[in-house]
Order: sequence, then structure tokens, then C-alpha cells
Amino acid sequence: MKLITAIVKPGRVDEIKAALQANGVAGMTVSEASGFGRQKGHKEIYRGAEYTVDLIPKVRIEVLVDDADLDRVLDLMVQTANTGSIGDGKIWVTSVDAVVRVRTNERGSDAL
Amino acid sequence: MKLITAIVKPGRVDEIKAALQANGVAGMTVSEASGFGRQKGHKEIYRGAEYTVDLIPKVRIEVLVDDADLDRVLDLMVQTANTGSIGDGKIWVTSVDAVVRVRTNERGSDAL
Amino acid sequence: MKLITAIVKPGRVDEIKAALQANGVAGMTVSEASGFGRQKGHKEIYRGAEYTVDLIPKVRIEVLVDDADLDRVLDLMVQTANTGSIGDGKIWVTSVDAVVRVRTNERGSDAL
Amino acid sequence: MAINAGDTAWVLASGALVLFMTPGLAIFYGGMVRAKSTLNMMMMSFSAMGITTILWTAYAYSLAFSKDVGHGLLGNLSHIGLAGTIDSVTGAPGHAIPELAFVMFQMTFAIITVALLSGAIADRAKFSAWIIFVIAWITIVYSPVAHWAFASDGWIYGKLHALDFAGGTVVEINSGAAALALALVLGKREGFKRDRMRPHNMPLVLLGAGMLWFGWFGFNAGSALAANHTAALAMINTQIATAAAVLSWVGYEKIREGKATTLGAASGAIAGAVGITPACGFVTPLGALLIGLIAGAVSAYGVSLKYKLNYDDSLDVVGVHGLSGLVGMLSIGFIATLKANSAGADGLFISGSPSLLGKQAIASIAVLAYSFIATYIIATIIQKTIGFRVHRDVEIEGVDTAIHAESAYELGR
Amino acid sequence: MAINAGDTAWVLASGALVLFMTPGLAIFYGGMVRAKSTLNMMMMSFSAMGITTILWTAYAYSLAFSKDVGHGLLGNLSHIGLAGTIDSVTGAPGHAIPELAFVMFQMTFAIITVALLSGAIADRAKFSAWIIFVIAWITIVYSPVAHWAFASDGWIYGKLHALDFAGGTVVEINSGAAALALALVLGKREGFKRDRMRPHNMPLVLLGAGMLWFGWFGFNAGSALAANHTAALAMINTQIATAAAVLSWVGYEKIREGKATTLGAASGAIAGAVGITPACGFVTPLGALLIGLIAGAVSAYGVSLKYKLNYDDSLDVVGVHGLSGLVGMLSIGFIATLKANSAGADGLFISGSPSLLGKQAIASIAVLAYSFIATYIIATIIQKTIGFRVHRDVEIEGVDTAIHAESAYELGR
Amino acid sequence: MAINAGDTAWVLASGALVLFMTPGLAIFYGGMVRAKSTLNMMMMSFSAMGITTILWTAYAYSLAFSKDVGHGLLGNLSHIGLAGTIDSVTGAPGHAIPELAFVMFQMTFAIITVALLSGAIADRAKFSAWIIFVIAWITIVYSPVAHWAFASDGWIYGKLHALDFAGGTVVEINSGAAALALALVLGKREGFKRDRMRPHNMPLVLLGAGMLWFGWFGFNAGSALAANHTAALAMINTQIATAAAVLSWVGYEKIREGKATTLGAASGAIAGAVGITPACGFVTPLGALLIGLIAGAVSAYGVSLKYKLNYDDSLDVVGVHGLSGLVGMLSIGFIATLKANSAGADGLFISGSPSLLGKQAIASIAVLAYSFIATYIIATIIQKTIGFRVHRDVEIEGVDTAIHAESAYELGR
Ligand SMILES: Nc1ncnc2c1ncn2[C@@H]1O[C@H](COP(=O)(O)OP(=O)(O)O)[C@@H](O)[C@H]1O
Ligand SMILES: Nc1ncnc2c1ncn2[C@@H]1O[C@H](COP(=O)(O)OP(=O)(O)O)[C@@H](O)[C@H]1O
Ligand SMILES: Nc1ncnc2c1ncn2[C@@H]1O[C@H](COP(=O)(O)OP(=O)(O)O)[C@@H](O)[C@H]1O
Repeated sequence: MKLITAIVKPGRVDEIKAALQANGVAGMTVSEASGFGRQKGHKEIYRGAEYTVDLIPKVRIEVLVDDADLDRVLDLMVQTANTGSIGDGKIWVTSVDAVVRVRTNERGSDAL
Repeated sequence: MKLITAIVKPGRVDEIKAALQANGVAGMTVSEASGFGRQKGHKEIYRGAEYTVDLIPKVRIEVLVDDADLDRVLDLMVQTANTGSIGDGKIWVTSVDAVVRVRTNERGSDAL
Repeated sequence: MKLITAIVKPGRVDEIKAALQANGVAGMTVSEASGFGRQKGHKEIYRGAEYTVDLIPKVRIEVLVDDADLDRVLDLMVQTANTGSIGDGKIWVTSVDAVVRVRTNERGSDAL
Repeated sequence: MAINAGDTAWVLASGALVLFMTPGLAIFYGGMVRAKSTLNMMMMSFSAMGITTILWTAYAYSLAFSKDVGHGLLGNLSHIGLAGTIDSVTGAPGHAIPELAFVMFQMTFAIITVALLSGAIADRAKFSAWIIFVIAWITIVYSPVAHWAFASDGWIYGKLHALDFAGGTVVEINSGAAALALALVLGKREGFKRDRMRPHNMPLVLLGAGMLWFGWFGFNAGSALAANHTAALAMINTQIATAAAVLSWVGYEKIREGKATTLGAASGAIAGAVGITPACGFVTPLGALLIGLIAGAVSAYGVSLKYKLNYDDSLDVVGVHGLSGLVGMLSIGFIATLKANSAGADGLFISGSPSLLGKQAIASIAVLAYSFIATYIIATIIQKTIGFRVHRDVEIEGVDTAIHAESAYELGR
Repeated sequence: MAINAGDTAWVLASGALVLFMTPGLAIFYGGMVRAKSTLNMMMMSFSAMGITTILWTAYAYSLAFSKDVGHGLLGNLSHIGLAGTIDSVTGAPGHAIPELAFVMFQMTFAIITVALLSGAIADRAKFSAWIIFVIAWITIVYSPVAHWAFASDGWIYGKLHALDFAGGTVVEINSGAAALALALVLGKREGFKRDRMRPHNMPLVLLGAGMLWFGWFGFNAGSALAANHTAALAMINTQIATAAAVLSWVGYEKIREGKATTLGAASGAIAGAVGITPACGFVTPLGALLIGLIAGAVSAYGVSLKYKLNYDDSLDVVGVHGLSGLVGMLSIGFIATLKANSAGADGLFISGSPSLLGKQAIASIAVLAYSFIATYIIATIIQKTIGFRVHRDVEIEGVDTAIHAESAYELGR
Repeated sequence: MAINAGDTAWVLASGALVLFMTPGLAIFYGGMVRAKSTLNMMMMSFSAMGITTILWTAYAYSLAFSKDVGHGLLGNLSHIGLAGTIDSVTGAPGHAIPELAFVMFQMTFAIITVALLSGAIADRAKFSAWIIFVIAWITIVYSPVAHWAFASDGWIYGKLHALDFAGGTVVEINSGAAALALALVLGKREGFKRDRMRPHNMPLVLLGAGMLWFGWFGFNAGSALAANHTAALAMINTQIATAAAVLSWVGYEKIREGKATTLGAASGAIAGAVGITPACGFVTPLGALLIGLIAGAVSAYGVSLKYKLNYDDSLDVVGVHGLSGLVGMLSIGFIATLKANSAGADGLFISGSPSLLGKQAIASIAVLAYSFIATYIIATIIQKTIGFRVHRDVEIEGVDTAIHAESAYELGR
């Protein structure tokens, strides 16, 4: 079982959600974040003072998938999140030891 | 060392917190999220238009536990989060390589 | 590849960000959280009633690093987050299987 | 009779100001509850605006202000549908105003009074039950009490001659007593005493307090029904008592709990304005200062009573409106003075006679008792028939989603 | 001519009240859009306040209210730069007010009318295009229409003798028709029909509705231009219709969709106030009740038309202002009565004659048609030259960041 | 003397309007700081309402408006505790109003002036120190300056005959100069220049600006103390200058930084209203337009001075109130005209004589110097004794939690 974590632009959430649903992914969790990466150092003048804007609003998307589905879902998310411009984001994958569905106490793949 | 991540209904936080404290768990971290899983596709009419509501507010709870405590704490959380209705949520477990208590720079189990 | 997750006091974010940037760390992701740990049980009187305040606002900081950089960055974050008072927070490390830069589809260390 | 344009201008402006208090209350209350029931809280005020206006037009104005049916208990039905009000006037000679301006002004009092009650039942009331409650309460409780104390042939105003300038009985004690009855009938919220249940949005609370403070000038100074010396006195007294109660509430908190809170400042403002409401046209500015200081401290203490006596008056209607309303009504008995207003009376400290104090006490207790009992009966009937309280699960998840299919904020989009 | 201080006081207060409506509208609209375009939405209102004030001062007041150039179509340029207004008066003998008070009062109407239009183009308009649009629209659409219906020598008011007390044509039908034209020219938002696009901050929406409700008393009762019987009638009628429409909108929703929403309550209030705007000085309180009930239900139905007919009138300017404005104008033709106001007329139900109704229909249709066509042309020219709509990416990421370099909230610091 | 009900109605309404400005300021300032110190920011305004009201009642009104003790420097103590004000009147024959209406009206000026200062010390002031500061400042700075410029026997108004219609010296230059002194004594915030420190809630900022704009009509047009031609002139001039400054500020930004911000629009509105405050009763509408354009641009430039000169006037009290106040006072010296108000004077451009300009400059500089020096001394004494600034850790974590045991938002419940 794997957990895919994606930090993407807020405007991409609806598209990614639609793509996941269209491809039979069972669920996802979304939360707000902000961050910097390559997309940093952009200077901004505000009320006569110059600042470096470095924490840009992002959205975190988490998806639990079976090992077998990982590559397919990962590629799908990378494609959908991509706009080709800087700040498109990062996606990383971690291993999950166990998953439980709270309602039924089902474990493992059945819990997805 | 394990990290338990639970995505549960917002209304269950107070009960889970109380249960963890009552069972000697050293700490927890809470943040806001939203998501879909089985609990999706519910149609809603709003101002004469029909929509699919698919991102439902949830809460993320994270608890670091020693390997020995994992099963006990996991079961406790599953039980307390359970309301028996759809959308009760998911809990997953990942392995943690290291933990540090910032204040004292203690590492490993001592840091919990 | 490792993911460092730090739960720290909200007031420390600017310092940590500056320290990371000064030390060549490629990026970070920030989100809001709250939690309890040792820093709990503090009683508060509010409008004549006594309550236990137990979820204190915190900030979550996540940083992806190459294995080689882990110790250096971890120590840096511990030092910068430290104020010596209770509630300074927790930092933990997990292993990451894969990282992708969305914009370019680069993988692994290149994606950082 | 020719109307006086200056007095009319002031009463029209005052009507607008008092109407503005109810959205202000919606904001004040809405910020004070948890995010999950904010909209329901605000909706109770907005629906009160809707329903009460219609009832007032249909018959409640008539019940309150038409000619008395006997013993000063109730008005007759001659003004049903506002019949006969279009061209008529009201007020002293040379200071006549259109009766419709008076109808409007008084309507806004009825609206805010019933809206106040929603504070006692935050987070847990069925919306349909609330609607029915508002209809019953305006009819059975508000209209008679308004007749007693505001109509010249009502028993409190016209016979007992107790003094109540702008509604210490009709609005404040009435809402405080009714709120207590409601809180008792509905019972406590899930987590009462255990959870913090702090205001989810304090800037809204402070904004609401500011809107109420502003509108209160219409409420109190408008009650002179003319732009005259008494109106000016009522206005400055309102300002002084409100300000004094901010300080005494915050000071009380600082001493008792160690911190001066903004919720205390906002609550103090309301307590002071409540306390001066019956008295504003009858006492001197220094008298207003005294009333404000007392009202702020009494209500600051009073809001903790619910934890001791174990009733969940969620947003402190009893502690603020009930108690400070009593402070105001009784203070008149001590410090009212003919020097402030020759149409008033002298209180105990000036005349040496307890006669006025006795009248103030009778009026206060009568309204308190009638309002508590009648409200308790109305609420119990609703509770036993259609039910007044939502299901426990709905309350925990939040009434906004369940009842109104909305949530207050979707900030992340 | 000596001015009447009481009438002047009321018109000054009313001018302030109506001005307050535009920040109220900014809050109302700002809460209703998604967080990512809140500031742009509010900025459209604030910039309308800025620009319209300058245009009004420079020449638009003159176009609307100077002596007619012929056929009741437009005023001349004699009051350019507000020339000749400083010491002059306006109003009936004994009820004169300073002309500058009238200039101010009318200015606030122009401001809010153009600000209303921004609701049709939420989330997707270029700010520079909006600025140019406001200038063109006030000049080419608002000023002539105001002349027609508000100036005593305008063709609707002075020749046709249709009744429009406070702007059912000039403000409501005008903004509804123009909003439709704008929505058609700009096209639909990304995700229209697919995404929920619910209000990001409902407490702001309710606050805005409260501010509008409050200000509307100045709008309607101030239109009497005196503190008299008609002002009092207009005020209570405004209150009654607004309240009635809250109930009928919410009731309609409850029946149709199963839930009474707070957005419905807020929208109902606006629909009711819109509906009574032309009628408030000409109908009885029971007439106002009827108009409110109809307006609320018609607009509650009307807001779903955009999904059926496929135009993205984002915040329902057409459904609320256009439709309820029509309801109000036409209702006058049925239920206006000389008993309410001897300066008015009797409608079909009283006189048995359709003559008034005919005039109301002509005035409504003329304004609707002129406004729609002229706005369509203005918007199309802007669209074809500098472009009216932002780039798709900007719309998706949110216009606030792209256009104003700001975001509405940074709550986490 | 019989009072004039129309004039009284307007002054009462104006008092309510000006009072409403301080909650408006609390919202304006509260939205502009970071979330962690929002409540403290708002509490500084609310506590100023509390304290100043009591001081004004106790002795400050007397210091400002009782008979002069000599040389136009200060009033005597004859109105201590508002003694002798209950039945007395003030104003021109035929236009008398109750003195208490005047007391109330002027009180609201004192409140907002001291509340304005809190903007200079956002995020870092001890609350107890603020309380003491308010007491000292109202007594030592505000009361004398109000006497100089607002009392008929004050040296600026009664002897120098400089023109200041509604408080360009007393409110604007005074607050700007005092804010600079405060900012210098308290020092810079942690992260000044380094961190962005942008407004945490822009809709609140715009709402606050709207409330201030609305209340300003009472401030300026109410200063006529009658519902007359001058009041109408003051009102429309306020509107025009405010609107013009919105445009010039936003235009300046657009040119300088490439974006028109909503914070710029809100700030421009305040700058314009400030600029016209002293001038509104003495210039023509086109004069007001000019003053607004200049004030908006000057303050838009002025707010960047703090970065160059290195003082942390956090919310730009110096740049907005100080600079635009000066613009207004000096503009009078050029463009005031007897045609606008026969009780005024002709400025340099009309009369050709620099005499009025000289008087305006003397009044401005005197108030600026006195206010800066006296405030600097008061603040330094507080700093050296009990300390004016919170501990660095408290400032970083946020003053709300530390001082008031509250946080502005708990949206997630
Ligand atoms: N090393 C990192 N650790 C954690 N999060 C990161 C890291 N680098 C980037 N991010 C997250 O990804 C987002 C996008 O990264 P950025 O480098 O700006 O885009 P791109 O990958 O297109 O160059 C950042 O805002 C941040 O939230
Ligand atoms: N595959 C998934 N990946 C990530 N999060 C998920 C996944 N499935 C469900 N979730 C999270 O769990 C929440 C509850 O899941 P849901 O399937 O609705 O409940 P249940 O498990 O009771 O059927 C969702 O709202 C979502 O946040
Ligand atoms: N066992 C745990 N699991 C998850 N989060 C924890 C745990 N213990 C502490 N935390 C997080 O770390 C924060 C700080 O912990 P705390 O124990 O109060 O500080 P300290 O480590 O200085 O004693 C908490 O508010 C919580 O968010």
C-alpha cells in the first residue's frame, strides 16, 4: 500500500479530482498548504516597500493506492497537475504499513 | 516508531482526544482537511441547480507511537472514531525513522 | 530520499524559512495545525468557567531532503525551532520511495 | 394636526437605526457560536425580522397600541392590518409625527426582542420550532407586555406609573426571563462545561457590538419620539453608561481572571446599554455613569451563574439582558430626578420616598414572572409536540449543514 | 426660499444611508463569490463609488436633472461642475431643501446602480475594462434614464406620468437589463454548472444584506425628499415588503429543495426591497405585503433561469433586480391607491381602469429595452477593443492575485 | 431659547454616525494587522471608547469648551461632571440645539482621535500602558487642542481666525503628529521591512473603510451644527474628495507599482476624507475635487516614507492623517471662497492675499509641534516607568493570546 502526496497549485484541484474519479480511484484527501521551491525570490512592491514573496498558496492532495495502481495513478496526477509553469509542485510517495476503514474496521486493500 | 494518520469526521475530535489522553498517549496533532471516498456522489440542489458534493470536511489526526503501542492505540482510535455511518474515515500507519523533541533534542522513544 | 516533518510554534516559521534558505535547502511546505503534547493541561478561566486548554496552534513544516543532507538539515531545524520552552514541538523523519517534479516529470534527487 | 418635520426626521432615522440592530445582533451572536452553527444562529435573527414584521402589521401592533380592552392588559383589534394608521398622527401638540413612523419604530423593538432569545438556545434548536415559537411569543408575550409598559393606557405606564423610558421591562427583563425559560426547556448543549465553545470569530462579535451600540442611540434617544432635550439626554446617557460598563466588565475580569478580554469589552457594552435603557430619559449623566458601572459588573458576574446553577443560556441573555435590565429598572427607583426630566419622577435618594422604587420593582417582577411562565409553557408545548431540539448527531456535526445545507465558510477556494 | 431644517435633516441622513449601501453591496457580493476573487468583486463597488462621484459632479447630474433639452430625453449642461447649485434650493414650498442635498442624494443612486452590475460578471472581468465601462454606462445609460423617470420634465415622470417612487425603473429594471447584457457579452465562468461556486463567506453575505436593508430606508423613504407622511409610509412599506420576501423566498426553497437557506433569506430581503422600491410611496402596507410575497417567490424562481437559459448572471442581478423590479413596477398598475398618497394614482383593482398599468408597462419596457441594447453595445465595444475578460488561467487561479496583487485572507499569521 | 427640532435631529444623527466610526476604525485596523494581534488592535479602539467617554463626562468637555481661562489656551472647570448642561442650549438664534447634543457630538471626536493613534503601535503595545496613555493624552493633548480650534474663545478659532471646519488640526494633524511620536518611542516591530505583514483580512479592511466613509458624513456635515446649506455643502464635498482620493491613490499605485490594490482604495478613501475635513464647509465642490486628488496622491506617496526614514508607523497614521490633514489645512489658504460659505474667507487664489494661508500654516504647525512634543514626553514617561512595549516573545507569538487570552478566529470547529 502506498500514499501519494502531491503539493500542487490550488487551481488544479477540480481537474485532479475529476481525473481520479474518472479513473476509478477510491478516494482522496485535500488540505491547504503553502510553500516555496524553485518558485521563490519573486520580488513584490507593496505600499512602497519591496518584499520577497516566498510562501505561495498550494494544496496538498493525498491518495492511498494499492502497490499495483501506484504508477498509473502517479502518472495521472503528474499529468493533470502540470501546467508547464514554475510552481507546479512536487509529488512524493511513501510506503504505508496498514490501512483501516473506520466504519467497518476492514484492513488492507479492502479498506480502500 | 510509527505514525498513525486518521482522517475522521470533525465532530469526533473531542472524543478521540479524550480517549487518547485517558489511555496515556503522549500527544497528538490535528489539522483540517476535506475529502471524498465512498461518501461521494451525493446530489444537492442549490438555487435551482444540481451539484455533486464531493469534498466533505474532515479532520486529520496524527499520533506518533512506539511500535509496542501501535495496535492498542490504533484500535482505540478506530473504535472512538466509529459512528457506523458512511464517511467515518480512514486510518493509516507509516514507519518513522526518527523522532526529535525540539526543546531538548532528545531522540527516539524518549522524544515522545 | 527523506521527508522531515516538524510541528513547531507558529512564531518560528520565519526564522526556520530563513535558515533553510540560507543553507541551500531547495524548498519547503507549510500548513496549519494544532496539537497537544507535554504542553497540555493548562487551565484557563473564561467567563467564570474553568477549562483545560489542550489544542494549541502549531505549524507543520515539511522538507524533502536527500539522504546525505538529512542530518545537517534536521539539526538545523531543531536548533532554529528551539526556544527552550515547553511546546517547542516535535520533528520526525520518514522514508520516501519516490519524488516527482510536476513541471518537468523529473524523478528522484533531480526533482528536489 | 400638522406634523413636525424635525421630530419626524429623528423618529424615521431612529427606526432605521433600531432595525439595524437586528443584523447587528445576528453578527454579534453569529461570531460568538462555533463555526458549525453560525448560519443557524444568524438565521434565527433574520427569520425573526421576517415573521415579526408580518405579525406586527397583521395584528400585533393593534394588540399593543390600540385602545385598551380593560385594566390596561391588552389593546383591541381596531388597527388590524394597520387599518386607520395611514394619515393619522401621534405625539404632543407641535410635535406630532405620522403614526406610521411610530408603528415602524415600535416594530423594530418587537423584532430585536424576540431575536435576542435565540442566544439562549444556540447550536441546538430546530428551525421549524423556532418559527412557531416566534409567532406564539410575539402574540402571547411581547404584545401584551408592550401594551402594559409602552401604551398610555397600559397598566404599568398609565396606571402604576412606573418609569421605563425605552424598554427595560418590555425588551430587557422580558427577553432575559424568556431566555431562562427557553434554556431550561431545551436543556444543555453537548459538551456544556466540558468544551471551551469559544467564539469562532471575535472580529464579528466586536463588529456586532459596534452595530448594536450605534443602533442603540435610535433605540433610546428615539424613544423620546422627538428631537428635543430629552432625546439629547437619552443619547448621552446611553453613551456614558455603555462606556462605563465596558470598563467595569473588563476591570472585573482583569481582577477575577487576570485578563481583559475583547469578549468582555463587547459584552460590557451591551450590559451598559441594557442597564441605561429604562433610565436614559430620567437620570443625569452622572447617574448614567453609575448605572453603567453597576450593570457591567453585575452582568460580568452574572454570566458565570449558568455554570453554578446549571442552565445553558448559551450566549448569556439572562446574565446580560435579564440582570442589567433589572439593574436599570431598579436604579431608576433610587436616582431618577425631575431635574433630568420634568416628565419623570424623583427616586429614593432625591425624594427620600421609596414609592417610585416600589413601582419599579412591581413592574419588573410582573414582567419577569409573566414572561418566564408564559414562555416556559409555550416552549414546553412545542417541545412535547413537534420537538424543539435537534438530534444529538446533528448538534455534534453542526446544525448549519443539517438544517440549512450550507456552511459559513469555504475559504479555501 | 428658506429651507426646512427637518426635511433637510432627513434628506441628509438619507444620503448617508444610501451611500452606505454600496459598501454594503461590496460586502454582500464579496462574501458570495469564491475567496480567490473576493477583493476584485469588492473593488468593483469601491471603484464605482470613486468614478461615479466624479462623473456626477462633472456632468452627469446636469444630464439627469438640468432643464430638459427636448422631449423629456435628457437634461442640458447648465449644471456642469455643479455650477449654480451652491445656494439654490429644491422641493415644495415650505419644504425646500438645499439643492446640494438633492445632488448628493441622487448621486448615491447612480453609484449603487452601476455597482450592482458587477454581480453579473464576477470572477472574470478585467479591472481596466470595468473602469471604462462604468464611465460609459453612467454617461450613456444611467444619466438619460434617471432624467426620464426622476426629473419633473423627463418623459416618464413628466409626460407619461408612470409612477416610480424610488427607482424601480432607473435602478432596478435598468440594472437587471444591463446585467443580462453584460453576462451575455462576457460569457460563462470556467466551471459554470459543473462547480458549486458557493459563497465563500456567508456571514459577510448576511452582513451585507443587513447593511443594504438599513440603507434602503434612506433610498425609499428619503425619496419623499421630506420628513412627512409619505416618507413614513415609504419606510414601513419597505420594511414590510422586505420581510415578506424573506419569508416567501425561504418558503419557496423549503418546498422546492427541502431546506431554508441563509442565502435565500438574504436574497429574499433584497428581492422584497427591490419590489417595493417603485411602489413604496403609492400603496398601503397590505399592498406592500403582497408585493413582497410575490417579489420573493418570483425572484426565488427567477435565479434558476440562468441554468435553463444558459447565461452566467453570476450573483443573480437579473433574477433579483430585474424580475422583482418588474414585479414592483407592474404591481403599482394594479394596487396603487390615492388613499395611500394623494399625489399617486389608483390602479386597476381600485379604479377598474388599466390606464395606469399601461403606463407602468410602457415605462418598464422602455427602460428595459434601452438599457439592454445600450449596455450590450458598450460591453461589446470594450470586449472587441481592449477585451473585457481576463485570461482563463487568471480566472482559474483567481483574479485577486493577478489583478490586485492581494489575497483576501492571510489568517494563518 | 426654543430649540430647532430639525437642526437637533441632524446633530443627534451626526453624533450617532461619528460614534459608529470608532467600531469602523476597529474593523479597519483589525483587518489590517496580522491575525495574531487583531483583537488587541480592536481592543485599543474599544477601550478608547470606554475611557474617553468617562473623561469627557468628568472634565475633558469642560477643559475644551467651558469659558476660556485666558489667552485662548484652555477652558475652565465650570462644566465638570457635565454640570449645567442638561437644559442649556447652544447654536445660533433660531437654530439652537440642546447643549447635551453638542457634548455628545464633540465627545465622539475625542474618541476617534485617540483611537486613531493605536494604528502607529500595532502588534507591540502593552494594554495597561495604552490605557494610561489614553487618559494622559486626552487630558494633556486633545482637550487643549480642541479648545484652541473648536471653542469660540480658543486662540486658533477665536483669535487667529484660521479656518478648520471639522477638525483638520484637532483630529487629523494632531493624530498624525502624535502617531509619529508614539512610533518613535515604541520602536519598530520585529521583522519590520523584512516580513510582508500584509492585512490578514482585507474584506474587514474594506468594511471598516465603508463604515468610516459613512460616519464621516456625520463628522463633516454634522459640524455645521444645523441642517442647512453649509451642512449640505460639507456633505457633498466630503463625498467628492473621498471619491477623488480613491482614484488618485489607486492611480498612483498603478503607475508606481503596476497594480491597483484594494488596500490602496480603502486608504485613499480615508486620505480624501481627511483632506476635506477642515475644508468641507469653505470650498466649492470643484475645490473639494482638487483637494481629494492631491490628498490621495500625497498620502499614497507618504506611506512609503516610513521605510525611507525608518520609523514604524505600522498602519500609516502619519502618512494618511498627518499628511492629508496638512494638505487640507493648507489648501484652504489657497482655495477657500466666500461664495461657498459667507462665514468663511477667501484664499490666496481668490483674494490674492496670503493672509489666510499664513493663518492656516500657523494653526497647523502649532498643533503639529505641540502634539508631537507633548505626546513624545507622555509616551517616554510611560516607556521608562511601566514600559510601553511587550516582550519580544509575546510580540512574535502574538499579543492576542498573551494579553487577552483570546484568538481572533477558531474557524475549524
Ligand atoms: N524540498 C521540498 N520539500 C518540501 N516541499 C517542497 C520542496 N520543494 C518544493 N516543495 C513544495 O512544492 C511546491 C512547488 O515547488 P516549486 O519548486 O516552486 O515548483 P517546481 O517544482 O515547478 O519548480 C512548493 O511551493 C513547496 O510547497
Ligand atoms: N484512497 C484514499 N486516499 C486518501 N484518502 C482517502 C481515500 N479514501 C478515503 N479517504 C479519506 O477518508 C475520508 C472518508 O472516506 P469514505 O470512503 O467516505 O468513508 P468510509 O471509509 O466510511 O466509506 C474521505 O473523505 C477522504 O478524506
Ligand atoms: N505523540 C505525538 N504524536 C503526534 N504529535 C505530537 C505528539 N507529541 C507531541 N506532538 C505535537 O508536538 C507539539 C509539541 O509537543 P509538546 O510535547 O507540547 O512539546 P515538547 O516536546 O516541548 O514537550 C504538540 O502540540 C503536538 O502537535
